[in-house]
Amino acid sequence: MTTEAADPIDAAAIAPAADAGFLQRHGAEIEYILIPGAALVAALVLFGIFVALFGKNPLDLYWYMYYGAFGTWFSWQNTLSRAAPLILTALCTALPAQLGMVIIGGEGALLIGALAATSAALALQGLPPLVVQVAMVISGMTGGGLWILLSGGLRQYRGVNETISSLLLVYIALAILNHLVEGAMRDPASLNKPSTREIGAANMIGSIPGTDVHWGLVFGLVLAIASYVLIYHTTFGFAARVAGGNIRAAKIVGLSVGKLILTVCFLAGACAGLAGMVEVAAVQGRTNANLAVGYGFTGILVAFLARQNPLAIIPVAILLGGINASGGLLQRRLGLPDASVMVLQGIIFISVLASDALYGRIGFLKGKS
Amino acid sequence: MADGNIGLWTVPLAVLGGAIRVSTPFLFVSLGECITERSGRINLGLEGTLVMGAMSAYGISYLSGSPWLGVLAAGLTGALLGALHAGICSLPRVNDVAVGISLMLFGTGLAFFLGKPLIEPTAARLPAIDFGWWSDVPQVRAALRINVLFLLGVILAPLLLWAFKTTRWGLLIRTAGESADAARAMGHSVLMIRLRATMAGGFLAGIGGSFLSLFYPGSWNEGLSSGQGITAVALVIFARWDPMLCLWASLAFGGAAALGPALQSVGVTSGYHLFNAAPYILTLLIMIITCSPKRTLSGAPAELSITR
Amino acid sequence: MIGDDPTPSGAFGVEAIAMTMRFGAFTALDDVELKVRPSSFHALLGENGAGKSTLVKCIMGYYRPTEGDVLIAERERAISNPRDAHALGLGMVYQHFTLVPAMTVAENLVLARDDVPAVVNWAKEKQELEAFLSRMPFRVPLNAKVSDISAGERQKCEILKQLYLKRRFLILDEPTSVLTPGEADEVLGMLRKMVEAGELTILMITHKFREVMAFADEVTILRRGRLAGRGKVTELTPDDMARMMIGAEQLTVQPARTGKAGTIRLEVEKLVARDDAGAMAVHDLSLTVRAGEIVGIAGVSGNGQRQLVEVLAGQREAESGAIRVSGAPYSATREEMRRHKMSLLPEEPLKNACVGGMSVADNIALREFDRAPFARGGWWLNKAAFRQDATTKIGRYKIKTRTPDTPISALSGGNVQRAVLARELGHDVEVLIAANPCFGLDFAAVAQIHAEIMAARNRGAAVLLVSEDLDELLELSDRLVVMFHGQLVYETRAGEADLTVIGRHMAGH
Amino acid sequence: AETTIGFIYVGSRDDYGYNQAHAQGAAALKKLPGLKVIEEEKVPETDAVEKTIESMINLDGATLLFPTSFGYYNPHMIKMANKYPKLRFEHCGGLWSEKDPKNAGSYFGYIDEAQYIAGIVAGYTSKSGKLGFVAAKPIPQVLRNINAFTLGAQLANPKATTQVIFTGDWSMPVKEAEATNSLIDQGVDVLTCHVDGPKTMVENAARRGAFVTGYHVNQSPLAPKAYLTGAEWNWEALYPKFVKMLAAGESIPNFYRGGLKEEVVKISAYGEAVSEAARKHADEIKAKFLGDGYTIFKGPIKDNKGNTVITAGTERGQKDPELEKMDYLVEGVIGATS
Ligand SMILES: Nc1ncnc2c1ncn2[C@@H]1O[C@H](COP(=O)(O)OP(=O)(O)OP(=O)(O)O)[C@@H](O)[C@H]1O
Ligand SMILES: Nc1ncnc2c1ncn2[C@@H]1O[C@H](COP(=O)(O)OP(=O)(O)OP(=O)(O)O)[C@@H](O)[C@H]1O
Ligand SMILES: [Mg+2]
Ligand SMILES: [Mg+2]
Repeated sequence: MTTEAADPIDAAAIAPAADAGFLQRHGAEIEYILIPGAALVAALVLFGIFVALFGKNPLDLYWYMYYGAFGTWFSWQNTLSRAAPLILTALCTALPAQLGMVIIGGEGALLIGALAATSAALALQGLPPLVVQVAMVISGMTGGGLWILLSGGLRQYRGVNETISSLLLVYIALAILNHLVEGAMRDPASLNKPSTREIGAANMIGSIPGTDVHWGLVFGLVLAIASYVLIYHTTFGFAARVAGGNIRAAKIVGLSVGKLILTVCFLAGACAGLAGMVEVAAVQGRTNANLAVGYGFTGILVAFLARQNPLAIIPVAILLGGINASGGLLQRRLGLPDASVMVLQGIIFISVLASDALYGRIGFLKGKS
Repeated sequence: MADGNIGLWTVPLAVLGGAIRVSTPFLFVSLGECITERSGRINLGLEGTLVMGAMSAYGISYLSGSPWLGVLAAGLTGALLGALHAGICSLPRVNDVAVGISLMLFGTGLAFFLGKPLIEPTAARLPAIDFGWWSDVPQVRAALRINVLFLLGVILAPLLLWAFKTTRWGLLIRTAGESADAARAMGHSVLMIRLRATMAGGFLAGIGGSFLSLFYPGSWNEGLSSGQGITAVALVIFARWDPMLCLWASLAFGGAAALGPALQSVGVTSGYHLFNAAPYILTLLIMIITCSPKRTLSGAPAELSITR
Repeated sequence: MIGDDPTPSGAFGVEAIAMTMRFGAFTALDDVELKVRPSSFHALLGENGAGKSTLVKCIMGYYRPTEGDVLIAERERAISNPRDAHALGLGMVYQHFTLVPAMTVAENLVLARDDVPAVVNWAKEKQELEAFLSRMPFRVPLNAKVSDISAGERQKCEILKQLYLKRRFLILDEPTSVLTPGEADEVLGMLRKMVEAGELTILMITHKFREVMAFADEVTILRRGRLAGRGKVTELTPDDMARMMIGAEQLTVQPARTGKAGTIRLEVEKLVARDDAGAMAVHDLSLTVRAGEIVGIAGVSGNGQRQLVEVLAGQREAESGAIRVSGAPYSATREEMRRHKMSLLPEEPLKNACVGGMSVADNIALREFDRAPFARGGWWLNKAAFRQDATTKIGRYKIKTRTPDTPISALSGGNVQRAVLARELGHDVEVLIAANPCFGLDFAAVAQIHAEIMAARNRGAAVLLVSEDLDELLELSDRLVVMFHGQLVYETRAGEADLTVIGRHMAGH
Repeated sequence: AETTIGFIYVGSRDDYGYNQAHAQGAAALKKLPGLKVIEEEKVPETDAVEKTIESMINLDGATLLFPTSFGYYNPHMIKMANKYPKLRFEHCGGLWSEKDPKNAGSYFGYIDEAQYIAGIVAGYTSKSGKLGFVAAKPIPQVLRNINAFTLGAQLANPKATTQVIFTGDWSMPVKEAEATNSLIDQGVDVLTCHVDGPKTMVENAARRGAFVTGYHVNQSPLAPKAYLTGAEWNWEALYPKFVKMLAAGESIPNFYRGGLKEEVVKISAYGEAVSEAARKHADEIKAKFLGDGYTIFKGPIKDNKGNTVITAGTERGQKDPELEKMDYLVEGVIGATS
């Protein structure tokens, strides 16, 4: 393995090896770092072999990947910008997963959230920016929340499988967005890119001071941590996990499964809706078809890789952001096609998922009981 | 009529033609997924398999000049991806939905990567059988130029239904999907059954892909599948894991997909985005009407993670 | 060669030598020896979690033992999966059903064969099955889906399946727990005859001494994964066996019935409920239970008892009718359950009342987690309180678990039951609804649960006890009703109950 | 030192269409000495393009950038041009105006000229007088092509009509194929398109015996018999021109447009099915474009709802900003803009 591409996490995990007692006491925690780290390294080796088959030098590859994703301050910002929307859309899958629901429609909630946020901003033109921005957050989250609530409600009241309904609703949301953007909501001045009117420069939320990374990252971090606390430290989260683990058990202790489903779906959609709001208020300044670039779909992958754990979503999203950020450099320097990033992501995910089998099986981390 | 002007009749005819033309990939993918899911595993990666099948079919057809060799190659590629899925899922604690999503990415990426040089060349296409010889309306004849793969798919659906009921192979797949414990107690290896079922599913999905690139729309490019694979997977749940319902659902979906362009061609233009979303709206409506909150999804294999 | 016959035909013996089985760090079997002689009826006894199922699963090749060998007809055999065992003539009825619920009985029977043809000729197979069934003392509906038949029928179907497969060594893991005593006698009697005829050897796991005394020749007793004793049934008394099973442990003593029935606590009026398939399961049923009274519901399984309990437990929506608790309308919300101090002991607790993936401590806290001390301010979880409460209850209810943080699905059935008992009865109870609470439990656990139920009654709880075990009903109930086809068809005071009359009503005559 | 030039494509650069045309232009630059060309494909029209631009600047030292997709312009490229005032940004298709940064520019080609000529050829070739147009979205650039194509066809056959079907997005092969079939079912016998990759339309139309005219790049190898002609970009000619202007110290006009005459667009060679009369008429008009000029949108022009959109006597020359806002379909087009 090359040294430059080795991830720092891995090294940290191996460092305290001198103290055997420590290793065993913290076996479980160490596994959570060591195993995905090793899987990542394995995936990089596989991908190195893959590109070598096409005549590229794997060492160059590793260097560019590191350089493009984390090598400079600029690269870091690039990575974090790309990670920001993914944290929010991943929550849209991870939250319902606590209830045992597989929601794959975050993309739809993002689009509806963006539309709602834009509508709010357009309706409130002229009010102080802070008011407009708060209104955008509220309506974006409500819009997205209601959209996934639709899936939850269909499941609760009609027994419709939420996985299919949320997927179908993505296509429907996209059609609605296009329909409005090319029709009723179109800004006549938006010529070759049908769009709504702009929300106005004053209402844009801008970047985190001192960086080029927009506020979506902060929103994502806050919501991910809040979700974690909600799920693992509050009675609501406990009830959700009970219902997710066994609906019959939840009912026999009188938990209102229906309300849990509806609430969690709303919260999940609200996260994706907020991602849509951020895309409008920090990036595009309006709504148009550019919003449908698949953040919602990538979020599903992030959520599953993070095993639906809201905290783990953060590093996974950053990893993905890093791969995407370095993908450009691979194209430019190595002449690899864009698709190589997809191949790499595929290999990494497969490898990380396969490594799930290793938990609890690493000899030197096991205590003797 | 002599000049071939059939006016508003275009719409039903286009829907019929669309049902035949557009439905085949849905049909193959959903039948394949039906086999896989009946064995208790869900493979969301068939979108990637479909694209990979389309690319490899086109490539092999181009290189060898034989489209049928392309179809075979697509099937084998699909089976290989299926084996990969099953192999990883047979490790303990690995989530099949997540592996599927990764494979969707991997398959699509690999197809794009390897398929770059195949965008410009023209490969030999699959032949069509002319079932419209009896008509002298060119539109009817065009609608009834039917590909062999479609016919194979139509035959495959009842065949699968029969196989699930009366063959050892089918009964074993169902056992693995309904109760892994029971299958194990009978001494069967659930992992092996699922491996074979996933490979079979991948094989069919690959063939579905070959239809896209070798018949309709009939060439290789990166936008070829706009989510047909993942939609077809959803259709299986919609069709309650019944191969015959998969057939009807695929036909309905194909027909609905032709509705938008056909309506525009006769002058119904407003809201074309909404018409284009017709298949999805239709599916959702049917589900809302046919599902019941009191019952769990009937027909769902008990071992399936996604409907448990 | 695996496939060759140990003996040309007829029964044969099986021995397990120095069996050790570890699940991770846990040793479920420790150097156990078992010897089943040919043409004998052998019983395997032990507390819940003693390792009985594990031992027989090792013999069948379902598990691969960590150490140890299996001798079939005195020859050492490598059995690496159940197919190998089947080829040798061994068959097993598992503790948890292994029929495929979504398939028909006929499909299940045929599929179990090792020589299923590539294409099944159903007409011919069904004919052969009919012919086979006609030789058996009891019948099962061939074309019904397994999910639609009653638990008793399923159990019979499992046993018939093994006979249909012409097994010559049959392992039965608690085969009678869902059968009525009459049915049990019928089934075991038939098997006993086959043993005596030299066609079959039987190894049966059971918790019922009555059956051991009536049908078995020899017993082997396990205790905490070790061999605790063995011998001829004729030379042992139930007390001897019990002592070997539980060692020096004391049985819980059931308190005497004290006090009189008070005011009406639970009132069910004209209740109608449907089953999953939409068929009528509970039909215009009315019922009252008073404080300090145990009302037992008898009936053959599948007559709507499950749906009735599910409605009371909030797991099923009633179609019409009313339920009142202490006079107030009841719709199974958490608030109502709490206000009326409701407790529920459903059957199959792992499926009905526990979250398998969550820890024992979490499961014990399911009823109280949103109140102090488990939740601060009603919403912030206090994990320390969970653990502390669980530790207390684990000790009090003798739950065998490695730690409070162990996932509850890793516990043996009896211990899951105890954990639910701890949760449901660990505090004041005004209304208790129990359904087959002792299903599959060892006598120590049964004694404990019966004692708890009686104690709750004596403290003034209204108890509704649904059970398929008539002995249990007669022992505990004050009043007994019989449920048939979703309706109550007979009522009697338990003291005056006549078994034949009850049996007649259970059968719908 | 070498000048580094960055090209950014919204799709795959070998799509046999829009992006490939630009990639061919970039390839022409690679042949010139002293230039380093870097390319990135499939960059979505979000802040990803900002990051790509910055990455090209910061990590590769690019000084001239070509973000080639329409959606890159506002706000993304404008933002970057403001942030990096010393570098030069050239955008394809945007509408540069005075309030935009001076180091940014937009260029585009009057490809409607080529479509007009293709329309003439189509009008001569069609027997039914029904032409078909598979379009992505009803936006000015597309409408202008549809209208020019139709007006060209009406030169050849005053009764010619163009039926248009919008697929809703730039790359939807199945929809494009369905649209093609629907059009042919309606009796259309010559088709063209405005989507990112015309391959699907060309092949499917040819299979059903219809004629086609191409778009973006030359697709005649796909259907040599059915291919009449096509409207192509000529970025291979334009990009080296830009680079030479910069090298000579001149500045590229911020708003740069050109047609056949300026070699920004071109016409594919005529196919064998094109009649002598058609060639003659088309060449005649082409000569006018190349010579003193020719106006396509010359009043009176009515839209297909009967409103007069260009009054008699008004000539809207190619540079007329009104044309960039086109929101109507001319008489003879069957279809609606919404
Ligand atoms: N046996 C079951 N298996 C799987 N899903 C089930 C089952 N029973 C119910 N569900 C699903 O669980 C969800 C909750 O059901 P239900 O409406 O009965 O809950 P509830 O607790 O009564 O809710 P509320 O009283 O708040 O409306 C529904 O989506 C329903 O489809
Ligand atoms: N797959 C497994 N993984 C971990 N532990 C197991 C597993 N199966 C059984 N055990 C443990 O082994 C012990 C013996 O279990 P076993 O099922 O053999 O008990 P049993 O004697 O059959 O009890 P019962 O009477 O309740 O059926 C129990 O403590 C159980 O928790
Ligand atoms: Mg309810
Ligand atoms: Mg047991």
